[in-house]
Amino acid sequence: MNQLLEQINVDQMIIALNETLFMTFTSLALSVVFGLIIGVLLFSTQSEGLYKNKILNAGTDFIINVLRAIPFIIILILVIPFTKMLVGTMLGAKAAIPSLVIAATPFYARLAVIAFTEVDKGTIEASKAMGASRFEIITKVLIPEALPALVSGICVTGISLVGYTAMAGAIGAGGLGNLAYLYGFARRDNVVLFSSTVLVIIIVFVIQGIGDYIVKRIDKR
Amino acid sequence: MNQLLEQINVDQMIIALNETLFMTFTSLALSVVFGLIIGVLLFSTQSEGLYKNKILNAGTDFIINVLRAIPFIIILILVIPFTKMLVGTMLGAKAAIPSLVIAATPFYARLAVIAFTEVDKGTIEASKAMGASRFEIITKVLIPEALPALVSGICVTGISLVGYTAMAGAIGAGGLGNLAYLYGFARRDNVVLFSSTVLVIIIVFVIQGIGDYIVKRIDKR
Amino acid sequence: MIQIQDIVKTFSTKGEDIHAVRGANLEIQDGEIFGIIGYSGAGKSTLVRIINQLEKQSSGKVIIDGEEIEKFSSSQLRKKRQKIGMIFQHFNLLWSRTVEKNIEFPLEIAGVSKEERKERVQKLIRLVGLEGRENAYPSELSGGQKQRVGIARALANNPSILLCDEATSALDPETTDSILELLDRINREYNITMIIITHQMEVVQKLCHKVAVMSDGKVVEEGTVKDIFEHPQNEVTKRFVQTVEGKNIEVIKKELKKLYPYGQVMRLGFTGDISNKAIIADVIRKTTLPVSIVNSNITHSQIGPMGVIYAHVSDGSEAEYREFSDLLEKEGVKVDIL
Amino acid sequence: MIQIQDIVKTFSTKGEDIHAVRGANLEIQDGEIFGIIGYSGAGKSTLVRIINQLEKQSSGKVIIDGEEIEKFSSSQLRKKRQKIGMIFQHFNLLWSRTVEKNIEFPLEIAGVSKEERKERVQKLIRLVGLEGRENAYPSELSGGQKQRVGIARALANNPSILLCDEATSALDPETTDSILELLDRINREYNITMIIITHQMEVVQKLCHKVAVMSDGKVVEEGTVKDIFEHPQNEVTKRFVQTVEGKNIEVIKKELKKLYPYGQVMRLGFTGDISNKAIIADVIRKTTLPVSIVNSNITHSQIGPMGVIYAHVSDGSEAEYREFSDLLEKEGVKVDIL
Amino acid sequence: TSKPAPEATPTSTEPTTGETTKLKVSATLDPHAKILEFAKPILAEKGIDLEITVLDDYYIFNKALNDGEVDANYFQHVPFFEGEVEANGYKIVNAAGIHIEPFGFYSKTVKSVDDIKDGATVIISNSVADHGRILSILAKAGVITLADGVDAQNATTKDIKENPKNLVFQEVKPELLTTVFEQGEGDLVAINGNYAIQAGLNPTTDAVILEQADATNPYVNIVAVQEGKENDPAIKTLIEVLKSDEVKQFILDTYSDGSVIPAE
Ligand SMILES: Nc1ncnc2c1ncn2[C@@H]1O[C@H](COP(=O)(O)OP(=O)(O)OP(=O)(O)O)[C@@H](O)[C@H]1O
Ligand SMILES: Nc1ncnc2c1ncn2[C@@H]1O[C@H](COP(=O)(O)OP(=O)(O)OP(=O)(O)O)[C@@H](O)[C@H]1O
Ligand SMILES: [Mg+2]
Ligand SMILES: [Mg+2]
Repeated sequence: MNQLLEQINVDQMIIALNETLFMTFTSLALSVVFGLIIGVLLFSTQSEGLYKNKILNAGTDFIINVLRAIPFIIILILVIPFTKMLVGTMLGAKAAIPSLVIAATPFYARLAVIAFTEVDKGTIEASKAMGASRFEIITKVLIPEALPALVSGICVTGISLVGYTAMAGAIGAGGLGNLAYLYGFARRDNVVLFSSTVLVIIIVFVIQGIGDYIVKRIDKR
Repeated sequence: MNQLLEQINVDQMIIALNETLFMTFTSLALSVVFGLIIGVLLFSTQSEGLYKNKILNAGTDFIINVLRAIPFIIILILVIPFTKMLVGTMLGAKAAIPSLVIAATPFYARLAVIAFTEVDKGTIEASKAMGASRFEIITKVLIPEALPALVSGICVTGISLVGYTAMAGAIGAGGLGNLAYLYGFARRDNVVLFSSTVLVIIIVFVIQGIGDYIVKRIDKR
Repeated sequence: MIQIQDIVKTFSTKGEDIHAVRGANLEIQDGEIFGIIGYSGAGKSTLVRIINQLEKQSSGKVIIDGEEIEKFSSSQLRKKRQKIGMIFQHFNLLWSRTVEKNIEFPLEIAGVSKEERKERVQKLIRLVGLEGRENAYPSELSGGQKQRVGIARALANNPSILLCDEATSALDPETTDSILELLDRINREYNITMIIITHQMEVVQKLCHKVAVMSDGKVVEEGTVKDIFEHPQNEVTKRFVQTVEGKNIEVIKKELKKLYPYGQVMRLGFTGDISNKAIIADVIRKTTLPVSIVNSNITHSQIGPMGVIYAHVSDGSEAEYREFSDLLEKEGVKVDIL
Repeated sequence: MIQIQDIVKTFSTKGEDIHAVRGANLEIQDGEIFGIIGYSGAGKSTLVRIINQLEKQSSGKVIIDGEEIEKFSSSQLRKKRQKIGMIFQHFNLLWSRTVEKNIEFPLEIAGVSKEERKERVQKLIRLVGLEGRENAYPSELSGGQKQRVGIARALANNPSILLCDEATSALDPETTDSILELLDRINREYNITMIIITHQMEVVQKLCHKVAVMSDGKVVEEGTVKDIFEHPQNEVTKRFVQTVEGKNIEVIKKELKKLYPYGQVMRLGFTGDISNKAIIADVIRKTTLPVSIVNSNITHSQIGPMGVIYAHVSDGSEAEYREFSDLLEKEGVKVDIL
Repeated sequence: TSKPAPEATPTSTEPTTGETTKLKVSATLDPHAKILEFAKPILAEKGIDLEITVLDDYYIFNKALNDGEVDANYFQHVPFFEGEVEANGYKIVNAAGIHIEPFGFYSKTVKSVDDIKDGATVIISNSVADHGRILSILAKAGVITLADGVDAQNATTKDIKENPKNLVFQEVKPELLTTVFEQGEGDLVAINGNYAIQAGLNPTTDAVILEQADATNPYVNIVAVQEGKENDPAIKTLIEVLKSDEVKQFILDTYSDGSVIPAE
């Protein structure tokens, strides 16, 4: 074990870890915000919804489906002009963020819709009866009441993003997944493969663990 | 448009479409079955659960997290011995199934747990009071009452799988995603890129559409 | 004033159409406590939910203070709703909020300042007797406690109209009484219009000024509590009024006949104005019949004591029974010889 | 026989411990209809949920037919539970099943054959008056209809014990009566033991053989309905018994004093055995006082007519009042001069 | 699971009568599969039914070949092949070298080696197998020097001894190199020959530094087969066809800019 530790290129690991953490959490934060907004949009424009709007609903649905349909590797390429505009380069961890966000946002939006669907209709009705505005219903009822499922959804999305970051290696974003594959697996460097995979597993555990803990705390049903 | 259609290599498209459909739906079916089982296991072994079992719960949780942590491309390669045992070859669409299932099962398991968590505890209690066995509670209460969220989860998983199949091109599994990337993007054949992407989008729409329809029909809340 | 005009509500289910409300008309004056009674499934909840437009009617109009509510813009509707409190049959509390925060909710919506909210909430918690449970979540409450949170929440924003859908069904009699008194008091003090769906006839008697009886989606009878109790016209109304006497009249008849096969059982009906006199005593003194009270229910209502007495005369002739009954009827008591 | 011994249940919440049940003891004989009454939050639901182990007690024992239920293996417990029907305060229906399928559920669990299930379900649907709504989903039902599905479901598997947590709270009086009759009938026919939590004192009076009064997590009084109504010992019991008279005694006193400032108001308490005699008539004839009945509530209970009459004597001297009262007390009527 | 012809074959001929032998060959899409597609009808005339499996992950190829899933593969150059055999003990051999795809370094800002600025970014394939090759080219061009005793073919960026221009290396997926170049990223982009033409680049004229495609170049792409199969008649026919003038001409015609050069 000690020997193994000695063999690990700590600097390389730390850099990759940082890249993964940076990519995962930045894109997670953005995806959750955008996904929540789009999820609310999707949920509230549906036929029984607060802002019932067939066209907007179908439109949002269409865009989400299209984004989800495009393979991640192609998204990486398609958004290059946009990425360059935004971060100035198409390479590196920063440049991966737009693609990651575009991949994860529609995903989280769907999970958010599932969460919202589970909210007891009676409570939404009660807040309507109190004269709550639609915005208040969304912020004060829909989201708080759906919170456990929304938080669990954040975990699922976060862990999926960890997986996506591995693919972002394609544009030189680095990260642990890329390290594991290119330096560990492809080069048959088992030490790198093993240690970077362990780090990814730890990240996954931390995300899931924090999520489970929060859900347990906030779920007062 | 007509001209575009003429340029499309229809046979190639149909083969790729078949491959994608085969990979997606076979692995979706398997992942849903396994994911549901694991989801039930996770949910019912937790501290307030039907089969409360800390060790089993932690163990399942661990395995799921590990599987979710490993980048898909590495899963593809790691399971080769297993794949060969199972389908006799390590190449092609069939050979992609085990990896796809391994990637999607833990994912669906998590979504299933979210769905189960939303089931009204009162109904589970009522069925306990009636003397239902734990198996009956799971099959007659937990799953039926969570069904809308479970079905929506199937859609999310199915669409994610469509994305994963694109990566399965690495082992010669073909499919539309691979066609779009390798033949379309890498070869700069925009016709292929466009038409295969459109096909993927159609698949995504069909999955989401069917899912939404079913959810609407079965959600009697 | 709330006017309900020709309201029809039909639910389409896959099998068939459910006609929950089939043309209801009502007029509720400002400051009135208006009871709605009727069998389970009669359409009471549906009708009340149409008043604040939680449910859209299939046809008909709801007019509040001269304005047709379905013509309101959504922001007008919101403003209006903030002044319509509602107590739900199934409570509909937010599980994610504590007792305190649930009660505070309508105040947040109405934009009441934080300090005032705190103060009002404290007062309401005391009012419904939930001191000490401020920070409990709904899942940690008993059924009656949940209902009280629902009541406090409906009252929080000093509504000018209060819609109660079985507001006291989960409460013990004493708590029910104190809630009814509370409602009565705020009705007097603030002239709040109240529409009260209830299955508890005591609630109608103790609290309501007027009452409507619904059956099968229609308002089959409507009037002051006195009118309804004195002269029930409709079959359904009669049955409900009889339940004030403890049980369905038919059941009581049958039971009493079984219990007292000998002699004669008479039903003496008293309505508000007259029972204040010593009628019974007078009549008893005028006769020699061995009269005993085997079942009775006389309560003080908004119009004076009223109710019914079942008297058993254990021994006597037909003529004597008739004499007794005639004497009572002369005094305004409605007598039925069973 | 169900024995509840020293049951304690404490819920730990983040703020503090909630002592829902603090040492309850009860013994319920086979075939008995046992009422549990008490204030909202007294611990009634918690106690009943401990009987079928939906909630594990913090300490104490539940013994059913000589066997300690918490020592049952899980399969034994399941078998036992199949024979314990339960009606929930919040119904707890499965939204994914129709009325029919909800009622069928316990039969599926008990492994009843398909045809027999169909037949039984049809019968139960008729029994609770839900014909025509067999294929409705719970979300399409009114509050009372949901409750009736819950009742039918609890009765489906011919339980030998029935636990009812406010089984009729959402029902109109007539439907309530028919459900109570149904319960009474099946109790007689099949000797089912029933534990009935209720806030409706009529339910206790009409249905129960014995009753326990809970307050603050303890059983403060227990006895036959007659005993409890005749000689309430505990303050809480007294208040509950008084509510049978329509209202809290203090409130009635105050109200009557206000309404009848002149003369004298007396409270005449009747218990089962005696009210069958023509006491009042006799006593009235022996005096000349102008006696009128201003409030009364006498019902036929399982032990005969019982209840209370508030009589107003509009004119008379102290001595006359005393004489009147003495005459009544001699006959076994409990008289309070207010 | 075989890939269909991505492009119509130039000379479609009716299948020959008599015995046909099935030959499964895995290849990367470009240029290998393309060349094989061209060879397919020619092979068919010779009684060989060629089945092409396009794969996308370098580490699957040799394992699949070793396990007998395919009869041959055609995607790799010799150093990669040798590394794989050594590391995994595969029982496979090099049957013949077919072509070379000379690597070139392209730039939008730099015209010659001397123009390379201090701290310039060099974008290279993230395929580790290419690193040694790229570094050797740079070393040969005198831009860097590699540490003594390092096998040039297996060198990594860590083996750079002297880096006077302080070049920074950035890795991307090989297919993206041209896109990266087009987007004007980096100062130098090392692009594999077959990708270079897709960006409209002509290796011979546009490359700042071009790999020498002479006989000393070890990066010849080979057909690998299982040990003992190298003398199999079908394999021999395959090699023969791939090395035939017809195929050579096809390569030269298709890749007229020198991005793919037939091996001698
Ligand atoms: N969403 C719905 N879909 C179909 N039918 C419905 C729906 N809501 C109510 N109903 C039906 O409409 C009728 C009236 O229901 P409503 O809830 O108004 O009754 P209610 O008078 O309040 O009864 P209760 O006293 O039992 O609460 C009932 O037969 C009920 O089953
Ligand atoms: N899960 C819980 N966590 C914390 N406190 C609880 C929980 N369940 C019940 N309680 C508390 O325990 C006490 C007894 O509750 P219980 O439901 O038994 O009352 P109850 O007698 O049935 O009242 P009601 O007539 O209002 O239904 C109440 O104060 C309640 O708030
Ligand atoms: Mg209702
Ligand atoms: Mg309770």
